[in-house]
Amino acid sequence: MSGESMTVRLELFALARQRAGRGSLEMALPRGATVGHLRSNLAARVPELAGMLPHCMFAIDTQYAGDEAVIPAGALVACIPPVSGG
Amino acid sequence: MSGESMTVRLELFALARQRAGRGSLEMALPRGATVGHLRSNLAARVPELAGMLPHCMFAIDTQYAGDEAVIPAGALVACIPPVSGG
Amino acid sequence: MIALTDQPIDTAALLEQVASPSAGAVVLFLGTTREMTAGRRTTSLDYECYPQMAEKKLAELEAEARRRWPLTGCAIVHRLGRLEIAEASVAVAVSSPHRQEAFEAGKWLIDTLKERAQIWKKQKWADATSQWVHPGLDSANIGGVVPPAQP
Amino acid sequence: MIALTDQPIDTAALLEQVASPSAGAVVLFLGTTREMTAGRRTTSLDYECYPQMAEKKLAELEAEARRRWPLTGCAIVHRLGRLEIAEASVAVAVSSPHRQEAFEAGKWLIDTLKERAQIWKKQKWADATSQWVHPGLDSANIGGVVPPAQP
Repeated sequence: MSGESMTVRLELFALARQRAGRGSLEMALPRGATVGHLRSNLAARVPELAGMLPHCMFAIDTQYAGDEAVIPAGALVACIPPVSGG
Repeated sequence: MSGESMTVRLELFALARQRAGRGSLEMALPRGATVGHLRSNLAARVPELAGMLPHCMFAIDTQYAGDEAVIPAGALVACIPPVSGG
Repeated sequence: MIALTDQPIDTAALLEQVASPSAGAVVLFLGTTREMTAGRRTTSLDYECYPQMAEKKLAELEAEARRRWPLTGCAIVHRLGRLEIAEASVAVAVSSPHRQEAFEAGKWLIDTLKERAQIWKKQKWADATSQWVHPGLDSANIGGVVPPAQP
Repeated sequence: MIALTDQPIDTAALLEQVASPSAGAVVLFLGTTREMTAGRRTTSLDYECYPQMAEKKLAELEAEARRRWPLTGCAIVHRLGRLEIAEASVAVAVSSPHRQEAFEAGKWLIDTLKERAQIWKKQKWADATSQWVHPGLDSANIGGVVPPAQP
């Protein structure tokens, strides 16, 4: 991973949005960062989310992505808590 | 069974009504006659019904009744072909 | 609620009828007049019933469904007389706290109604023949095919 | 047809949408806002979604249902925003030549929508607390109970 950084926009929903007090965050991550990196950074930056993040999925540009997925620069990432529609 | 007779009104539906050319018949039956007697008399009186009667059920005063059931005087009997509602 | 009617079935009224603050699920089933049956075109259907027995049977079905499932609403309506293609001949609406019961009850009601209700349909085909439908009684000899009326 | 809407769901329009001369059966499922949940009174619900993913997911569900069953019509609508008791939050309407497929497809669609669509509800209780519903995430520590606002 190079020393350069990138900015990633993160969307938050439902309880995550409520806990964070906002619907989206800009996150500065090293280039080549993965969803796993974002997950750890987010828990550190917004401690109110730490308890629920292990239960959440993440999506990159509207596709679900595992912790090992590399986040492209400029990507839109979303945190998807367990769903309850219907 | 005594020699006295009684009159029974028989209701016909669907193909049975069409075959008989009418929606009801008055049938003179011996007192004590059963549904089985009525079934035979009907097949003889309206031969167009003979083929379908083995597939029909009968009801006395809106209750299904087997061939052994005795028909009370003044009863309303109905011939119920296989149903096709819905 | 049960009804036999010669008017078009009012589905909005049925949904209203089964609505309840205790309901989490509503299932509405409509049986509709299908144009093609085994490759033949139907132009209309005529339904008739034995009113006294059919009404009693529909009421029994409602009572039995309410015994078997914790329903918060149940309505069964069957239409009679002439129906054009795509019209609803029968409607079953049920509501319940959870959806599993509503699906089960709705399915059981229409399955059982079709087996037991004293109602019959006559199919009018595009070739101008018509035929009473009597399951198990469809052989040429005893079946109900009626040739078109001679001019 | 799929839709996410903040307007009341128009069930008559949905039934119209799935009607077809090839259909013999229509099944409409409505999920409605239930007043009592495990003995507690709900006063209203708020739904939100991730629009881009939820729309894509509903479209996938429709496509998958049409692959699995010979449907003549399929419509899925989910409501968003504030709902009062007994209002419909979701509607699934399907039609098919025969009823078995319509029941199966309707059941599968609502079951799968509830598991997969990126939609969330917040329950507002009669004691003025409210709570986002996140299955598997309901312990006191990480759950979403929000105390009533202080006057």
